[in-house]
Amino acid sequence: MLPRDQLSDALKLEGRPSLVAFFTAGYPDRDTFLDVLKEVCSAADAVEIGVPFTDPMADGVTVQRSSQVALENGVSLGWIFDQLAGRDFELPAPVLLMSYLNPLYAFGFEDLAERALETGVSGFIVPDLPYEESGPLKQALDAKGLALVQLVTPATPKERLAKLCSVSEGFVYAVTRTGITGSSEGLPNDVSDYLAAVKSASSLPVCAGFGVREQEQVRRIAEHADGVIVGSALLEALEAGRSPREFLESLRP
Amino acid sequence: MLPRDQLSDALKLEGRPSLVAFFTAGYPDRDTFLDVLKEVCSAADAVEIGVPFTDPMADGVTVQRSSQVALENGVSLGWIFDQLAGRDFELPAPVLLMSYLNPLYAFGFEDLAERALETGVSGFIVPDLPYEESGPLKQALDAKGLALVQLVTPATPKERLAKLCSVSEGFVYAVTRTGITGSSEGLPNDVSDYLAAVKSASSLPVCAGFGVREQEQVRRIAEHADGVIVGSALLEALEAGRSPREFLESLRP
Amino acid sequence: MTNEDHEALFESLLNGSLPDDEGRFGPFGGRYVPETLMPAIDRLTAGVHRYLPDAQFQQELQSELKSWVGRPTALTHAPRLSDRWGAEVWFKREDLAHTGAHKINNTIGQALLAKALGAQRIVAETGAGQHGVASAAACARVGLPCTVYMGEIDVARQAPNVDRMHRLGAEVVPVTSGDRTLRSAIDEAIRDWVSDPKGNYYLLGSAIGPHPYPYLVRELQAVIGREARTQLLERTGLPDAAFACVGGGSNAIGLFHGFLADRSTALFGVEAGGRGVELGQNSATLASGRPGVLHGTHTMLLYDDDGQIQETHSVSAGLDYPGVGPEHALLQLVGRVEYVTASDDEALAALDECCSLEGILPALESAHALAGAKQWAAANRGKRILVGMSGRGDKDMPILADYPVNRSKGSVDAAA
Amino acid sequence: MTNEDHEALFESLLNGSLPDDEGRFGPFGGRYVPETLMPAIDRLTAGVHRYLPDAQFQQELQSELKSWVGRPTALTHAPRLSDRWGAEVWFKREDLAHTGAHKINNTIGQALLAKALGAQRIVAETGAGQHGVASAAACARVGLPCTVYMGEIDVARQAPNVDRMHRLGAEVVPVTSGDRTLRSAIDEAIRDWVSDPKGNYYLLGSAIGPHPYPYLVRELQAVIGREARTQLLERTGLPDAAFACVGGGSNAIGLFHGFLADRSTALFGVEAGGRGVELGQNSATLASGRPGVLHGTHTMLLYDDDGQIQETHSVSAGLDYPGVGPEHALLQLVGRVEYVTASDDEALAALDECCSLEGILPALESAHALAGAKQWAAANRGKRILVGMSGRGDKDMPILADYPVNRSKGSVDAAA
Ligand SMILES: Cc1ncc(COP(=O)(O)O)c(C=O)c1O
Ligand SMILES: Cc1ncc(COP(=O)(O)O)c(C=O)c1O
Repeated sequence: MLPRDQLSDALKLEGRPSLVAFFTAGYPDRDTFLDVLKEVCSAADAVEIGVPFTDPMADGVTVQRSSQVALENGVSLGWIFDQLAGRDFELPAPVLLMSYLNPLYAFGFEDLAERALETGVSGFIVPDLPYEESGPLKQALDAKGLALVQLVTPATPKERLAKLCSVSEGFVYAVTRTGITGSSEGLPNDVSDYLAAVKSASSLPVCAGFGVREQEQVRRIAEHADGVIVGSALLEALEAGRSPREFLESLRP
Repeated sequence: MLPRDQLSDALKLEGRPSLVAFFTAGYPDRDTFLDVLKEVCSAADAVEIGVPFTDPMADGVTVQRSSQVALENGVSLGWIFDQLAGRDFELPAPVLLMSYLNPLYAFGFEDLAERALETGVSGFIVPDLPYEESGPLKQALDAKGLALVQLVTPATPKERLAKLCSVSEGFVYAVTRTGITGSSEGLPNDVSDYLAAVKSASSLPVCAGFGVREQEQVRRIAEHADGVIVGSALLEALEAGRSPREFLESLRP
Repeated sequence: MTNEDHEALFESLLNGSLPDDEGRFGPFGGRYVPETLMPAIDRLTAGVHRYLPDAQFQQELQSELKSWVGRPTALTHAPRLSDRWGAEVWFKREDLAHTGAHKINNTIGQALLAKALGAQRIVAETGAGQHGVASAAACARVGLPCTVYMGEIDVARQAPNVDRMHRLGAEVVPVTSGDRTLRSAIDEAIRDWVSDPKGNYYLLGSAIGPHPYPYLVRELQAVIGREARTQLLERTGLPDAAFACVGGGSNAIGLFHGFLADRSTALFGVEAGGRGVELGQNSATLASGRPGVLHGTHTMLLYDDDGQIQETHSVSAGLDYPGVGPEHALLQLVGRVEYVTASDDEALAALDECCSLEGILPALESAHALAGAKQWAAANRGKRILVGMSGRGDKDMPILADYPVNRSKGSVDAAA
Repeated sequence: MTNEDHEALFESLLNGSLPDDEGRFGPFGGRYVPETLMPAIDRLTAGVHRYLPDAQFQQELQSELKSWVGRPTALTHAPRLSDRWGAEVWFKREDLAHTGAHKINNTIGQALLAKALGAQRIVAETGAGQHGVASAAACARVGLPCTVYMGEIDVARQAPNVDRMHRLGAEVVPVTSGDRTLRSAIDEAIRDWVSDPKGNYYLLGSAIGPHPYPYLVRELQAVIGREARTQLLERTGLPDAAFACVGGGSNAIGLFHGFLADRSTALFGVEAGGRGVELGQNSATLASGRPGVLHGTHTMLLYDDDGQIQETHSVSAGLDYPGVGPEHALLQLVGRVEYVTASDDEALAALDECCSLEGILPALESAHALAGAKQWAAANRGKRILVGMSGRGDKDMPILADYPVNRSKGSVDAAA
């Protein structure tokens, strides 16, 4: 099975919402990266590893902070691949890389796909790469069966939503609100209608994220979507020294 | 004899240069004004009493300072007249008032001439009143026989020099250098030629001033002029607590 | 004087026979300077008569005005302020002229004249610093060294301009005598001038001082009113009223001269009302002064019963002067221009209103003209009003720091 | 790519087929934005195509440019600098435009567009503060509230502009993340924009960012080159070379566009050489960068081997940016424009030379264009040179305080 299909399979669960966990590689410490990964992998249904970038323009303060610390810790895309290659455990859940485009661009798309496949990465989420600009990266990833996940948002017009859902791979990332990651404003009132619309446009699993912090939110999202994505809240748990597994499990309804 | 003629008589001496002394009324102290006047009068051949003004634009730092202190001491033109009127001694030398125009203008030219005559003032020197603008004041002073002294300078063209010398009254004030009062740069090299030219244009006594501080300068000026005018140096002597008489006598060759 | 006398005087002004050869505007004007300066004044007067009408000089001047100063300056319609005031408001934008105020019209003209007259060095005074900056710039442009006298109080309150003068190569001398503002700076500049009347050229910054300065400066600033009139006629029509702030009076005389003959245009000079009507609390020379002699001219002044010049106050350094140009004294006397006042507070409020409604930050001086116009507009609905925007307010930022913007006046609420 | 490919690309640019529908200038450009912004970008693109060619919109824009901004700005001959350099030097005077730089051409255009598109609020970033001031002014003029993001380092080094923004009613938000200069301010402005892409209008200040900004900003700034060309033809003839400083590249693209088809005019973009050629010591993106993606566009960038954007340095805040407009990347690729650098020291020296010889205080950004022109003039005697004077230096006084004028360079000695 292609990595991208493994990914969608892992997220389409019967009876319970799937949980996608995001954390920034090498945050808070560089040395504990694999430990954290292992633990998160064991509690989540899929994991997004954040590649730090100097200009995370779609992210709120928590991800910005983690990104900056990771960079100061010497984390880079190459280092992440090396770590993944050198791990001594199986990954119980599929792993994606979440990265702004420039670090991927600098790495080179061919090399990127090659190395991702080698190290067990299933796909990519690139917040500053709308579908229209994704051609060259998508081509390289497709050649290796890797997913390029598309994002949709409440502002996405109907036709465009259909289009994005049809070209996404692995799953559809449904952003729950306009704005940046890490919001603490809760879910918008009309989130149900929105998720229902995404769901009906998509044959892939739909996972919803941006600002998910509580079990109650997970429950509401699960009424319409296949899974939830948790990022800033997980980083904050890590910062507070909480066990990531415990935190993630506390979210499951 | 008219006051202005008494003035010119007092300054045309045989055998020695005349000495015209300037000091600011009420400086350094208001209370000692008449004492200083009495002493200066006894050592000089004529006295210029400075009327303080807020904007002494033709004067150097010494006169500016004295003017400002006198104003702070409450000195005004009216006060000066009152002091002169109330004095209990004769004036052994003629007295002039040296004033910028605005205090005279504010007093009113008719009243000014009247009051000057009453209080024994022989004439006026007005540094910001060139001949062309002097009509109204001159008319009022003429009516009382009071002098309006004209100034000439090294920059004055020949024709104008002749004109100014012919309309001056009391004496001709020959400014020795371009610039403001109180200079310490000594006399210009060509002062002799200049004074000779003024002298030959004038039937009145010629007194030279601006920056005269030493006996040696007095000697040089006396070769061509009838007298010297000493101002800033006298003020500085007063500031230093020296006797004005002693200082003035030290200047006489 | 009778009404007919006034009318006759005004006619003489209109037909160019004033100032006369003695530099008189009727009872005002003249040349009250130390004898040492008389030859220099005569040379300058001859130079003015020789060069101002000279075709080549004018060509050079016009070329500098156009290509270096940036003339013609814009005429701006102010739609949102118009709505607010119930009027049709137009600005003549001297704030867009090089160095940020009308002062440059005068300094480049005089710098060219100084060069033609063979001067070796320029001496200038400054209050708000605008004339100092404009002098420094013009001197650099024509290649003459420049020394600027500035009262130490003004040095402090107009710091950005001091730095600009330095950068433009001028020497700035802080004046610590007298009232340590514009008036003392003029005293000091004159002292410097007197020290070498032949080599020095005194570049006076307003329509004040001995003849021929009030005439010379007026002629150099008249371009403001000339342009404004042409521009208004092209775009709308003659104004019902025109407003300019009056310190020494150069921007005002320059603006007014374009409209003197247009009797249908009421002219208003706005003086600094400062903190109130008491002597020392304002700089409202024409509104509350009396005739006297200062800095070489017979004009309206603020002085006490002993003839001592009064310290003045205005939040705006460029208006903080106890005298005024003699031509304004005449225009007041004959009734052609009405002189009113705007207080510090009124000027500050007008400044903020102009910022938030029109996106233009006026100089504090110019804000007085705005405030005067606003008062008048309130009593005269629906009129066409021209306001002389004599300069920009960048230089005033240090002072404005003491007067924070009232946020509720911002553009959001303002739209309501 | 072959030379023919380059020539074909350049022809497409000349005949208006670039940027294409995807916002590509050949290999550069595009729209690399979060999905949340795509509908806003589409609406903006439609708005640009609807309003920019619209007669009524253009009439309104031209009227604001003429009467509020003060266009056309002057073309100034610089005779003393010409003598010194052995060249015929001309300045295009954007420093005379309202608020003191070319930035206003863009902000008033975009503010009118935002209004036409029904935006409720304007968000902008700023580096030197000029774009912030110009945004604040334009927003006040059209009556929209304005929030400006500014790196806290820039807030400190361009303090006068911060005060001006406040006064003009804008909210200024100091950015403490990232490199705390222009780049982080853009990140932050985008974050704000994303929060309400429909109500917010992002008023980007240079020819950078996602399509349609590089096109929109270029169209709004092209007035610079258009005017300069007409003015030069009226007064002398086409220049042999034209110089403009390049930060994001808006004033440069605006100037260059007037002359792209004039092959006899060599075009030079001058980047900030800062303290030296090492990564981090300059902001010379085109001179030493490589292709990459930042702030929504594929262009030349300064980044390390991991793809991380580099901190940059320039004494001039407005050039202190690691990217550049995609159209410049194309113009470099096809060889129509040559991109050179001027160091901090060269720019400072050029600034002082311009002050003391021409009485014009340029912005530190513009001083880079001067320095580039000076270098070229030294190797090419007797040529006609146009320099884009993108802004005035008043805003730079706090920085210049660290670099006292070398008195011996003043106008006196300079004349020798
Ligand atoms: C902007 C501005 N307006 C007005 C004035 C007042 O001068 P005047 O009355 O001569 O126009 C000044 C003086 O500095 C000024 O800077
Ligand atoms: C005066 C001036 N020139 C140039 C620039 C650089 O911007 P751009 O390269 O977009 O013209 C700036 C930016 O703030 C500026 O203020």
